[in-house]
Amino acid sequence: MDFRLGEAAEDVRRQARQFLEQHLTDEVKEKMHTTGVHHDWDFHRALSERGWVAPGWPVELGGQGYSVVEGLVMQEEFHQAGAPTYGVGTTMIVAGIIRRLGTPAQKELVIPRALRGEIIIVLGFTEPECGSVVVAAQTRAVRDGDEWVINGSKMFTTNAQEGDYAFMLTRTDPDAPKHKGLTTFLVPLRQPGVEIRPIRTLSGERTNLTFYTDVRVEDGLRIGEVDGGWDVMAVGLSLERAGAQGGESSRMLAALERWACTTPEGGSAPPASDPRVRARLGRAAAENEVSTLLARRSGWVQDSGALPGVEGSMAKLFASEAITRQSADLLDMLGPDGMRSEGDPTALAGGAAEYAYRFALGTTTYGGTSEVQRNIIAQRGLGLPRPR
Amino acid sequence: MDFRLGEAAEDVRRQARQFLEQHLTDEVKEKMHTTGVHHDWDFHRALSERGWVAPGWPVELGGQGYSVVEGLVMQEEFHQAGAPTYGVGTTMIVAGIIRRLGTPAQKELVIPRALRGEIIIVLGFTEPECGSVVVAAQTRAVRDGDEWVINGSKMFTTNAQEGDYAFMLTRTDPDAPKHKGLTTFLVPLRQPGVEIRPIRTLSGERTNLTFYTDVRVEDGLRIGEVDGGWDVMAVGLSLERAGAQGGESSRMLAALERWACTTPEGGSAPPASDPRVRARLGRAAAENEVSTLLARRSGWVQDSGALPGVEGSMAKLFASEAITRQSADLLDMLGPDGMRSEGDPTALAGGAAEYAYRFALGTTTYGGTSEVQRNIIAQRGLGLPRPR
Amino acid sequence: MALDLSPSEEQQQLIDAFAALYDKESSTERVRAAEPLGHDPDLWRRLRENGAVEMAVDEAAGGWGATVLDLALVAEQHGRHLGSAPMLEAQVAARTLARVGTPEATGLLEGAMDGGRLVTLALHPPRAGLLRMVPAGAVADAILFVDGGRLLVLEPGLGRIRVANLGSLPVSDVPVEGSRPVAEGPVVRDALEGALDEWLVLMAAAMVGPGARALEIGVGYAKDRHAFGVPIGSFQAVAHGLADAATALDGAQLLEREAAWSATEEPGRFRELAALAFGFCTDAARQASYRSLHYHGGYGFMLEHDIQLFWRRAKGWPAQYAEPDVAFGRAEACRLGMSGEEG
Amino acid sequence: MALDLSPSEEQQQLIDAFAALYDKESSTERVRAAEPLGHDPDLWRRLRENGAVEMAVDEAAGGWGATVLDLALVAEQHGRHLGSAPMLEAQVAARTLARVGTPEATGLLEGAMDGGRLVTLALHPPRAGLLRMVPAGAVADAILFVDGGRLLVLEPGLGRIRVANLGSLPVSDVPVEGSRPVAEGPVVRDALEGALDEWLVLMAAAMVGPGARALEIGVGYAKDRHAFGVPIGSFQAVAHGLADAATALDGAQLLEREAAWSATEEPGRFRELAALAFGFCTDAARQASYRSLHYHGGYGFMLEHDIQLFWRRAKGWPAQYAEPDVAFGRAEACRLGMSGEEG
Repeated sequence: MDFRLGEAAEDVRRQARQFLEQHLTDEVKEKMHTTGVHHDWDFHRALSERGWVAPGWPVELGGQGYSVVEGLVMQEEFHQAGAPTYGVGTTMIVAGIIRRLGTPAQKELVIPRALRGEIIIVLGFTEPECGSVVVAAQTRAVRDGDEWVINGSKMFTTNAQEGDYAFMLTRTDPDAPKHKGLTTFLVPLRQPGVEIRPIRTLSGERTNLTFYTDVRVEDGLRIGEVDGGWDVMAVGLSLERAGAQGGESSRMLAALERWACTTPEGGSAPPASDPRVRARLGRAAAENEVSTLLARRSGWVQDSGALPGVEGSMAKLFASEAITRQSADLLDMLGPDGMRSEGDPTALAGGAAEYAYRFALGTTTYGGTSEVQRNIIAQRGLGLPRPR
Repeated sequence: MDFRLGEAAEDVRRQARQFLEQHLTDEVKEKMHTTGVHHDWDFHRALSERGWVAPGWPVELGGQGYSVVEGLVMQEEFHQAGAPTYGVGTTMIVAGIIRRLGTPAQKELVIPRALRGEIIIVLGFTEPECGSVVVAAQTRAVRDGDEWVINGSKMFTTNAQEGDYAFMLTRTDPDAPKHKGLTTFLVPLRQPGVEIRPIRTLSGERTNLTFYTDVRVEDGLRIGEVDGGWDVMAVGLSLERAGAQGGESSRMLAALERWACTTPEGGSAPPASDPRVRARLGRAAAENEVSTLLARRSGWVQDSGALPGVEGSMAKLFASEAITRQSADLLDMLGPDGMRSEGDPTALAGGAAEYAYRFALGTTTYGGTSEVQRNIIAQRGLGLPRPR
Repeated sequence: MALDLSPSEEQQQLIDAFAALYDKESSTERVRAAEPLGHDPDLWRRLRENGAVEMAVDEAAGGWGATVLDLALVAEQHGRHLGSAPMLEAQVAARTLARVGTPEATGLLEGAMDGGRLVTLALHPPRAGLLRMVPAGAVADAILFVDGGRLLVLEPGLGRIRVANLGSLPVSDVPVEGSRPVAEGPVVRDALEGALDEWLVLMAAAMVGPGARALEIGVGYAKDRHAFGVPIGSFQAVAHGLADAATALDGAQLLEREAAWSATEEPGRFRELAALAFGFCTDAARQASYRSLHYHGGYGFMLEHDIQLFWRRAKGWPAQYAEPDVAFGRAEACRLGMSGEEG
Repeated sequence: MALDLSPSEEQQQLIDAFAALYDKESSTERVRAAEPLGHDPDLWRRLRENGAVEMAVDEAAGGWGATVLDLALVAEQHGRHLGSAPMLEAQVAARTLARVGTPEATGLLEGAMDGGRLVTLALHPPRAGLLRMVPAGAVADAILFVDGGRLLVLEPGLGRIRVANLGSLPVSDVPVEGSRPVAEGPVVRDALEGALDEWLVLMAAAMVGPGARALEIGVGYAKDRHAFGVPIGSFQAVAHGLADAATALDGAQLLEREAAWSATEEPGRFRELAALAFGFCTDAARQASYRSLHYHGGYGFMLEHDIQLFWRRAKGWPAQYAEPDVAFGRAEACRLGMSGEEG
């Protein structure tokens, strides 16, 4: 048993820190904060130049051949620093699918440009009426010669305003059983009929509701078989790698630990002299350590070639419930002062807890709600019958 | 709006306290504690002499004509004092059903003796294989002339060892849909074929598993119609009145408040000088006040003639989850010393928290699990669709 | 006199009157329009016209002599509609001035009742010359506060610093320079503690509002929204969470009403019950609004959905005093007969 | 050297060897038979024969030099089988004696290793002349404790008072009369803190055992038991509670193993991680055993069902030190570079 990540991974960590110091400028952070957009073209291109758009891909395909754990360490650093990686993340999920399932022409079209940091692909699974049950997608694609005509809408298409393509799940056979009549397309976003409505979230991030009216996509941009979209989704899921967890929690804890060690103006002792403060921070520290360990286990299982089980679900569930609990608790700990908004010049600890309290709400929903994760863990992990 | 219980109810409270001072002797409490039996014949007969076996019944039927709230106040005092009332409770539930549905002969047989405190009737609904889903009862009753022959087993037949009759739900038509083939009987317990196996619980209380082998009951002791047992059960449920909640929580809190005000040997200040101690006790105090209020609301709704809704479920759910939470928390607060068992001469605060921690486990199960109460509240209270 | 948990006819009229006022003057559109400051001058004017301040003051002091229970019933409506107006603080400040009764206090009270001046009060003493997070401090004409055993008043001028905050409240930090004394002696401590008791119970009542309304929104969504072909409210993971929230909120309302009732009817328990109610109602409102928001999935996370308005205020409004545990400690100190060192 | 979360071959052999021993010598029947004292002399003899004490001591001091991680893997098995034997305390006491190294300590260590004497240690200093709730105090031949900066030893005679307790542990209150010094000076504080770190991490590991086994029992019951015609594990109210417990327990095991590993591999983090692990694993074991017990309905409440054995020990064993918050505070003091005043 060895909890060290190893020299190679620690080397990645050092390089990531150097990279972030250079490229994650105050300007980039400020822009993210004011626009709510978790994508930055300059940062994105710098990533590409460094060869870090697809760190886990083989070297011969333009990646770095990193192990899952090495990729995770990179993510840990990027998340901890709050770097804008959402756009590159969705792009490379889709590039990964095309790498497996795409036609030569599709690979040619997408992969080099993705690796060069020139394009952004966004995800178009969720719809206003179906939420996280993406199999219920209603957006229609109807064949018209060599083209398909798309009508419908997609929810939470984050970065659509920056995006070149949406990787979209559409219904091509409304009469087939739900998961049988779906087809996936790479839909060019910069065309008439695409309408992007910005949506602001509680954490200040921007996402979108996107509408598609007689939008056209050539058949050459269909990924997988007609009515075979569900199989494509399955491949996408199997490519899911370990995701770093708890970056926001760690940032909050670090900020509050600095606060705890500082005697306030007009006070006689730092907050850390109160055992209640220490206990509450310590509980958060325990949860954050567990979040990190669960995510690393997920990466290690994949690197060791074992069939991944529910490790990813556990890591995601735990980390998101932990930040929800601890941000509420630590915000309370700050008393009235805790309510000062992140961004207000008077905010305590940079408003870290106030921001985390809002941010946390998204984590238990996006990427599969906590309820969905618990269902997965109960069924696949514990072997319980399908919940009802 | 008036939160006073009123003179009549306060008078009942005074009388109840006087009664308890006289009849709930240390001897009675000691016997309850060593035997785990929450029934005491002397106490029971004293109750009967006082006319308090059925305080809510009309005076002409042998009761006191108390309102539901007055009866609740009596219960509050009895629970708070830890008086043995479980046996009289089950007896009078059944006597109440017989008062509504019994034949003249059944009334003659049961009611005067019940009011005189001469008999105990226990409940025989639950079975080893069906838990709280009593509609799944498998115990068979087969007609044999003027008699029925009963075979099966019943779980948690508390006080069976003291009991004269079990009010039993049996299956008389195994081919009918589940709730259609049930019949209820008043089964004499002092006869061959009845086997009583004592069961000890975590809180030290004794209950029983009872087995019935070719046990005979005359048709005259059948309550309600043949195959009409489910209707009898429904009447039983409709008779349910408000139940006092939180007696054990109040006793625990009172004990811990005494502890908090006492400087320990070798210590320099009482525990209450620690704000953490005050906050934890205060939270328990809030929960206990809410438990009391929810129970009183349930009584008030019934007294005011309104159709009772989910008030009883809410009162029961809240109080049992509250004692579960708070006993765990307050036991922790006591540190290592908290683990000393109730009954050990060195126990802190009389071992109140240690006992409550074990006792609490039963409260979230008996009389309908917390999950069942939540289902009821969600459906009947909030109008949500039947949970699945 | 016996247990009666229904509002009396007069109480019901009071509830209905203010419910109608808020329905008209505090729609969620209006609440949004008043953000981020959290003060809606038109709503405040209408509340004043309806006697929101006068009603709170004893008849002997020139007011209408409403009971604390009356005020709590109005506060429930205030919270239910997320009223963007410093009503609770103005009421408690006016009552405090009436109780103190010095010439300075009487003058301030007159200004508050007849002069239309907004007088608020700080819930915490100044630290390093600064009153922090003063409720209504960003819009008040005068702030009452206690320092070194004296009750002082301050007319916050240009020096006040508005603080953007989670609950969209018009709070601010205010330097204490230029304050003048209103009263001193033992009356000050009693007045301050009494004011805090009243603020706590009114805030408790106000919290039942967003809790109950968030629950209604959540229940409605759980009935309408389908997943896997059934309403999401048919999943126990959703139904049970809502059932727990409903139970806690019913208990919360009983507790704050009992506490408010006790102010006049069982004053020996008022301090304890007010603090217990504050802690319990705050927790209940937070739980209900969180669950309702979460069950909305991604929609709950959108600013344009109303549920977040309730969720933010359930956290932010009561936090002007402190977290629930502090109130529970205050109540327990009462129960144990300790002086309110935690207040 | 890189991340590897599987036990090595040697570690697996160690686990298997002790698992086999406990399977044979610590069935739930044996655990029940050892109640209420909670000491099974035959199990303890077998553990000693297998080197449970010697393995814990450095080779330099005559032991076998197992790492803390080795001991934690054994402790997991100990907890899983609810071992009625004071192994953790005996191991930590022996290691402490080896670390102190005074002639008195060496003598005591020899007795512990070769003489078969049971040496335990108190986790808290005496108060009013009494050591309270001493782990293994009811069966120990000698008790180490610290008072006024000195490490002392006590041979508890007839004066010790056995304390019946929730966790069925052989604890007792012991008057300190007749104690004699073992060491003094700075080494004592270091030794005590180091001993506490080790006890905390071994108890953390031991807690994963009853947690995991309670979960297995609960999952098994949820699959077998039917209500309304379906297994109760198909209700989200049950399935989700078990899923949360499983997640917390997986995290708990990773954390205690990391903490134990760090004792030798990253000693700068050992104190922090040991205390974090103690707090987290305690919570996880309590949650898992409570839920499993509750989902058993009335059966879980019966003494004859095994689940209560796990539930009681998850509360009672770690409580010999303190509740989780105290350990979290200890860890945070380390993180902030404060001296361990909370220890």
